[in-house]
Amino acid sequence: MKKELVSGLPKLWAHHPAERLECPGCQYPVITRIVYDVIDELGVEGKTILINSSACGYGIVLTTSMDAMFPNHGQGIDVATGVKRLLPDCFIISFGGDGDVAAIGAGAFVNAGQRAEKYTLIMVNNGHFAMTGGQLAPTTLMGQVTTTSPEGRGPDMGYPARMPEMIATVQGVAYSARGAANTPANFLKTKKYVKKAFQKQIDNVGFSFVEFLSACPTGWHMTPQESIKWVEEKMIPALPLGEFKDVDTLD
Amino acid sequence: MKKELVSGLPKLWAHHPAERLECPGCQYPVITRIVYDVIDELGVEGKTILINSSACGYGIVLTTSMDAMFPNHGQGIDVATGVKRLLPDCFIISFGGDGDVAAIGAGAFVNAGQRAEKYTLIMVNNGHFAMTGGQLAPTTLMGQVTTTSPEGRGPDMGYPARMPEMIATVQGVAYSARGAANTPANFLKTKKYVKKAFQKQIDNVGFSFVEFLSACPTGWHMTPQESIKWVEEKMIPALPLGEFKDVDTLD
Amino acid sequence: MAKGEIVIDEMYCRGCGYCVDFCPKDCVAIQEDKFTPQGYPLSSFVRPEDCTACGICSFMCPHHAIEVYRYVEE
Amino acid sequence: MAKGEIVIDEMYCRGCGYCVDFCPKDCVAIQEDKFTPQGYPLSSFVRPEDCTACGICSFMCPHHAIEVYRYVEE
Amino acid sequence: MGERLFVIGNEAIGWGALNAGCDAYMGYPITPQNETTEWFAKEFPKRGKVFVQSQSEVGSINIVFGAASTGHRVMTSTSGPGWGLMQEGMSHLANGELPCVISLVQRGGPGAGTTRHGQMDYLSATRGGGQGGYKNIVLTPASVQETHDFVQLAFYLADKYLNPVIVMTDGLLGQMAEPLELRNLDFDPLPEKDWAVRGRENHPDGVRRVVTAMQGLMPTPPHPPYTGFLDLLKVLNEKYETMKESEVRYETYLIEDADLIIVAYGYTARVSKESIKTARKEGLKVGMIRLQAVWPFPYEIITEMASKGPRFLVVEDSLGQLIEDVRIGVQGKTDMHLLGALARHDPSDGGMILPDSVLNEIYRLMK
Amino acid sequence: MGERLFVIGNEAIGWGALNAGCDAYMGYPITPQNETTEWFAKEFPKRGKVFVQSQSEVGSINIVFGAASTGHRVMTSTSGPGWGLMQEGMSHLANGELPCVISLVQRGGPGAGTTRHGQMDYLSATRGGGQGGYKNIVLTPASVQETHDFVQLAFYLADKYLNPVIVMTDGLLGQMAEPLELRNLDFDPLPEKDWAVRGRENHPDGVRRVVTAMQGLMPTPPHPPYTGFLDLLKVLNEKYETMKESEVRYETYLIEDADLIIVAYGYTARVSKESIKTARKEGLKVGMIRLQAVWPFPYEIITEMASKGPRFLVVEDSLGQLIEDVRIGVQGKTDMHLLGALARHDPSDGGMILPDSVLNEIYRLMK
Amino acid sequence: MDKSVNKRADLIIAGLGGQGILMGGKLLATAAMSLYRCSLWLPSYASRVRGGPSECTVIFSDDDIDSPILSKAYAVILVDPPQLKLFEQRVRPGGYLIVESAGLNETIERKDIKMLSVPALNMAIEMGDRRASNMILLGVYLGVADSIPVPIVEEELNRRFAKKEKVRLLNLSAFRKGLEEAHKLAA
Amino acid sequence: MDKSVNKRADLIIAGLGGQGILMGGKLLATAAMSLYRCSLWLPSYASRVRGGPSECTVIFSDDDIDSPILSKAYAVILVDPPQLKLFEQRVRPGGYLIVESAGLNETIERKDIKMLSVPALNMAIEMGDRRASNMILLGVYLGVADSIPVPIVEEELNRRFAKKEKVRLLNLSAFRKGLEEAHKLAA
Ligand SMILES: Cc1ncc(C[n+]2csc(CCOP(=O)(O)OP(=O)(O)O)c2C)c(N)n1
Ligand SMILES: Cc1ncc(C[n+]2csc(CCOP(=O)(O)OP(=O)(O)O)c2C)c(N)n1
Ligand code: SF4
Ligand code: SF4
Ligand code: SF4
Ligand code: SF4
Ligand code: SF4
Ligand code: SF4
Ligand SMILES: [Mg+2]
Ligand SMILES: [Mg+2]
Repeated sequence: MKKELVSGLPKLWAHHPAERLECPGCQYPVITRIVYDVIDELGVEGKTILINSSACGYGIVLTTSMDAMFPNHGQGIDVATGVKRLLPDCFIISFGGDGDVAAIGAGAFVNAGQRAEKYTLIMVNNGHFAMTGGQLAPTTLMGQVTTTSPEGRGPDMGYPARMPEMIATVQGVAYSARGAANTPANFLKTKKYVKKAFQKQIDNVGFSFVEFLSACPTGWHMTPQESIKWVEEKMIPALPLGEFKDVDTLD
Repeated sequence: MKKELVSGLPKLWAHHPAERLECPGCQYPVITRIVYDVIDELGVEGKTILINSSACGYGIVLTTSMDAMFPNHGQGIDVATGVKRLLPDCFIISFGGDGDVAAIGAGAFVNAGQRAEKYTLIMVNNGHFAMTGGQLAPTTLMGQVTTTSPEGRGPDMGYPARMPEMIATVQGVAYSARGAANTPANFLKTKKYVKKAFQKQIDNVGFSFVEFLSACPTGWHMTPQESIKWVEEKMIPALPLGEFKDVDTLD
Repeated sequence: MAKGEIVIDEMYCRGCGYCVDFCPKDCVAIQEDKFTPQGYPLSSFVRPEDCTACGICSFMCPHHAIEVYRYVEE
Repeated sequence: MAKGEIVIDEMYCRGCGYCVDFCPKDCVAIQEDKFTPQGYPLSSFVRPEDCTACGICSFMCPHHAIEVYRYVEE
Repeated sequence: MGERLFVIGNEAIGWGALNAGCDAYMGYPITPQNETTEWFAKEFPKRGKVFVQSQSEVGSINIVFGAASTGHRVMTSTSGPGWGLMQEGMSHLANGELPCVISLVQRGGPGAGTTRHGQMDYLSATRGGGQGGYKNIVLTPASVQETHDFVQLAFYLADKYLNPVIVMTDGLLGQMAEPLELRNLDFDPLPEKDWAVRGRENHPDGVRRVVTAMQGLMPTPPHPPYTGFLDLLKVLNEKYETMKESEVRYETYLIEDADLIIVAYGYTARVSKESIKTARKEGLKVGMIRLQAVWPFPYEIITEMASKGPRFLVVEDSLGQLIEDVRIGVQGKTDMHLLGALARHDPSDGGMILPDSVLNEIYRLMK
Repeated sequence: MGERLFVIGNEAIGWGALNAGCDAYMGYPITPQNETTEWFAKEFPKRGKVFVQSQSEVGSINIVFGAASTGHRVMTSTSGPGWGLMQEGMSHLANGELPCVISLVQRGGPGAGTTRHGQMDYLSATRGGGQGGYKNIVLTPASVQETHDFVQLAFYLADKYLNPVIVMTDGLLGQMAEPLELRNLDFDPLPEKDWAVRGRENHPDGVRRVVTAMQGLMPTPPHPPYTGFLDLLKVLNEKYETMKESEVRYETYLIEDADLIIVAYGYTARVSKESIKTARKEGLKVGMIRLQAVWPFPYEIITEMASKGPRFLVVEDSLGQLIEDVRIGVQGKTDMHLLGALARHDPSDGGMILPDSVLNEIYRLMK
Repeated sequence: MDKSVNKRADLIIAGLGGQGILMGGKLLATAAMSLYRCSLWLPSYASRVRGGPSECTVIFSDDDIDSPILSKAYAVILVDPPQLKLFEQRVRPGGYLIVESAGLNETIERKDIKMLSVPALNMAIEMGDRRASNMILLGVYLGVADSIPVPIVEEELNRRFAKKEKVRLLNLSAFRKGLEEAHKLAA
Repeated sequence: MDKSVNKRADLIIAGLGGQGILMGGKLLATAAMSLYRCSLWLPSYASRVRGGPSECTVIFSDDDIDSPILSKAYAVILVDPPQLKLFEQRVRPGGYLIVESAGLNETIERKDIKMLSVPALNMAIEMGDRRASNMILLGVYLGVADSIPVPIVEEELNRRFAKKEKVRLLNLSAFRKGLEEAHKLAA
């Protein structure tokens, strides 16, 4: 009997096992897989530039064989603007953490949307600042304990940011969605979102944005199983999955 | 016959004619009148601190007899957060220009909303950066000529920012509206919006926000009459007046 | 009959003409030959008889140059 | 009957157990006594007979440790 | 004697602030100072004090601007890139003459550099990294206790001069634990903060207060009613000159008979001291000037010692920043040498300047 | 001879950039440099070049980071508070070794200060105002023509050293009009920008490129495959040392026989020259070292002249910044004096250092 | 100030924002470009006050122009008479202070300079547009200073207003009125 | 290293992140506070690598502690044997290198230091929790160095784990096992 490969290492993944640093059960590499696979399916690998300013996502820079950039925290959005404006024929994906996009990068985020910048931003939402030790992020859920909300997030610290809903109100935005990979079905749906977002860039419509709810077992002090459950039972109810904007023209 | 004063100089206005610098027909002092009158009606003058980081609105600092601050462009939102957090019993109004709030201050704006900061922000939208000579702002209308969009704003420069609509999606926001004073009726409606916004602060509900469409004859190179017409015929259709959020509790 | 009257402060008026535009009774006008000390055209209360003391000219005046008084029976 | 098979790379596996959780056919398990060279628990393909080669274990694996092969008639 | 704790430097910042009567902290996480932010998040709310996690360091410093305007004692802390982002706001604080404390836990740079220690923000901190030529006192503790004490001193100096004060440590001092005696230091009494905004009804004189980031619009004491920009410059200049005269802080160690004087601050000063002790045992006459404040800088003692002949060795974990000030002091009167970051013992960002390296440099120069 | 225009300094920046083959400008309005931003908005799009009005100066500098990474020639411009906001990004550009040009039109500070001229960003620009101790060349033209020419030079030097280069003028030079001859300057050939990101299919070797703000992850020429942070420091240090040796730029004027040497740059150098001419007519031996670059700084000529005995007078429109460098050069060998911002002729922000003031100071020192 | 003798001319135009001061100066400086090796125009205005004090400096010279700022100039055109005392001090001995006469109710004390009081505003209003008064004053200046040949200034004036024929004609005749006025005053 | 003689003790604990290295060192340093005038704990870990090299320095002394960094220490506890060669260099003459034996397949070359190879991992697994191995090694160190009286360390250990009784008991007995082991090795 012949064997045919159904799924394995993403094609665009460069082998650096020594440098694959994500914690066991971390879903960062899951969204990376989705992105790499869609890039592959769209055949744009050769003209892709990946930009990552999400902290725990720096593995992306290490594991891709595509052109890549690793600017500082909070700068991946503006940096992507600079790259895309100079290389309009290139395919630009910028990864940000939730702290990255919803906190320090929020001004860049809103204005990239307002200027209708023609690239795709992926926000990996693990509900806190993982890299720096698990502090509150704007996305942190009510009641969630972090190192800067030791008693849990209360209303005095505000409410969880809903970035796709917010940016969907901005005219320059062509696509906005929230996905997760808590189930295989949601994995596949998220992949569809990512593909649509990329297509908006290829069609030069406007800014495209996908938020990804990402389990962070280490930062949450949970087993991987508990972390997936948390995504399902806590995050998704507060931050519902789905598409919030999908237009083919901005006028 | 006795005479009774119906309307005149706003009560809280300090007399500094030499320093009243707004151009003839500028509507900055109109929103100031509204704010001063509402503060007066609410009887909170003595505990009010006015913060102004809108450029052409620095007159506010000069003409008020209340405590006041004039931080740099883009900082009136964060500065208001600092003041209100330390003086929760004071009544804090922060004025920003459209450049101020929608461009440089957009990150502060979104995050003040996300943190449900308990003060009121008034954005004076004159459609461009008036003080620095009339450059494009995120709010500039399509086709509008500014010194940095000499051929008129085209889609390559994005689309007009709709701040009240956007911030209304943020959970920490209690109130969001857009007013104008192109007619006496709209003047009165805007005053109602401002009063509601202030009430949210007094009731400690959450962040409150009012955008004011403000004629800028000088910056627009128009007569005052033409500028009011522009507000009516160009701005309001693109940036409709009304309330976008009004809640009494954030949960 | 006039229900009230207005007083225009020539120190403040900057001649924008909003009072003229918005007075529902056409009581105010800019007169070509009147100027404020600062050289701006000065608006004038030209048809006092129709004034309803509605206050519009005052609150629409950006430069706070108008006081509106209502006549009240004693 | 098995429609395919999977290969777990012990260099990559970090023992998170997602493959176990998500395999619809319960073909994968973490065996208490097996460890990767880096000391993580290692998952194993324990019930090959039911594998449908659906690929789920592979794409849900964060560490890209699983290759899924489908048998094709020659 | 106060309570004795065993805490890391980043936590000592918090304890120092608490003992200084600090009312509010606003900050944004960044390694290697996260324990400071976390300390305040844990300890301040439960004491009814204000903790705000800002959305960025631009946010932090502007929220500090607002908070300091109310006359309360407020502080923030940061490192590397966050420090870079605060530069505009630092200048506004100086313009508005607003007292506040910034703790700067240095890491390696430039750019995002490393999340570990470094002494690479010296020039930025002492030269007014932001626009427009302001000045701020920069205190440089070298132990956990001194960190705690200097934070208290910083609050006092900030209020005294109506100026931001920086407490500058580094990732190593921040992560290091030592015993800490909680104690309240005594300082001279300070005047009322009559200039602060509080709402007009809260001012005894019923006159409004105004705070700006532009120039002296503040007709309230102690701010003079400036008639123009030049007045502001004069006031600031005078203040800066007073600070230069009054706030020089350093410690000398065996410099009287020294043939070689080391100049250092923070962790490298401690490392150097150990090497000096070893060298002294071998009869090598080495001494040290340890800087407890790097602005204002003790040019005088440097010049005085330099004219007596001993050579100078600057030990700092950078490519050469402090050495610029030493150069100004030395005035070409004697030899000057740098043992800098290139002398780190390890190519990774864990590399440090070790006592052995300093000792070898002493040997090289003296034997 | 190229076309001759009568333009202001802020426009000359644009013309210089155009003649340097600049591909993109990104910036945010701020007085007194708005004409630069507006020039690019008007002239670049119609030539198919990129103009982006950013949302803030943090935005500008990060968009520059992205744009520069593609190997194109890019620039931004700013003043005062905007410069403060760019400090973090400046450091990242230095870390990533990304060539670009920043035009800094100085205004009065600190804080928002004034929207008029000033020379108050000297230390911030020359000392790496942001985090982590980077260096950048700072060119200081003194005329409209020189502004145009130095912008071209700046692009060349940026590409040569893979480093940001600052062209620093001030509100006065920026607003002033003079004839400008549009000309293309000749520079040595530069290597291909093989390190730039362009998409892998666009690299002849088929190998990816990586640009970071953290440290040398870039295994692409000319970036060495750093094995650790120390390697990055070594590479940067070597580059900075090369710049220090090779890029010193100044002009001397009648210093050979001088009893008093003025040191100045930009507008105050021009003012001083006029005073020197007047003084010379009266037989007073005054000369000048006019700085065309303030980093690297020509310490050597200062030291050399100082040892010959003439006194030094620094004329700068600040509270004393350039004087720090002169002090390093002078090494206490001779007298040094400052004619600074406090000597402005007018208390408003329109105050300037006038030729008469310089002349009077010359008299005071020499008569 | 004849070019062939001095090779340098300088003047200050001062008044309030909106009085056409900056434009007038720039016109002269641009015209001077074809004649002098160097030419310089430096505006200065109070940034935070609309309609506040505004001035510009114009220098043309065959030698290098060093200081872009003048402590004193050969000629000062003052469009805002209340500032008379201030600008009296800014004229070099032997030079001219050309003042708008409308609103002028003082006179100068210095004997070493000449003051020319010009009813430019009235003349302009007579010509139909008060905004032309700056051109009249410019004409007066050129009439007495002779620093640039009239045709060259007129050429620049025509160039600058090439697209606005009415404005061009107005300004041209205002400028010529100023020249005439200068000759009257000089006489 | 008897306190009464030297008045100073120092050690380095080295291994990989997650091996309890930092905690072990901090426990000792805290315990030392009541006995020595000065006590210092300095962690060091590769920030960008989870589970990467990690070490901490512990110093206690009645004199001032100057350098917080040690080029060499009296004792090194090495939990990660592959780093043996590196840490062989970090022991001062006459000092101890205490190494985990599981995975150790080299030996040291220096004659002037003593290497103690301890099967701490195996011992800990036998005790029911591999995570206790660091306490065993700590016990070995104290057994040979005698820098802090055992009761003081145990008191601190009890204090630290006061809220987790099971962990406390585990660590306490591991620590005692280490002490025993030290005496065996010393014998
Ligand atoms: C200007 C600046 N501020 C702070 C930091 C420190 N920092 C690095 S990553 C990070 C937050 C990371 O959170 P997030 O973006 O959610 O990414 P995650 O680590 O959760 O993937 C912070 C605050 C920095 N590098 N630069
Ligand atoms: C950091 C910084 N960048 C830029 C400026 C310059 N600046 C002052 S006001 C302003 C824009 C004003 O626009 P807006 O906020 O719309 O207020 P308006 O003048 O229209 O009332 C700008 C860009 C500044 N002061 N600080
Ligand atoms: S800390 Fe969380 S987000 Fe970061 S690598 Fe570990 S699991 Fe992933
Ligand atoms: S420029 Fe516009 S906004 Fe500014 S004062 Fe004048 S009219 Fe008002
Ligand atoms: S609205 Fe006011 S300023 Fe305008 S013309 Fe009437 S009175 Fe004068
Ligand atoms: S009060 Fe009303 S009616 Fe009277 S003048 Fe004013 S607008 Fe007209
Ligand atoms: S999902 Fe991957 S890493 Fe996790 S246990 Fe299975 S094979 Fe191992
Ligand atoms: S391919 Fe599908 S059935 Fe086979 S092991 Fe993987 S998840 Fe189970
Ligand atoms: Mg996160
Ligand atoms: Mg505006």
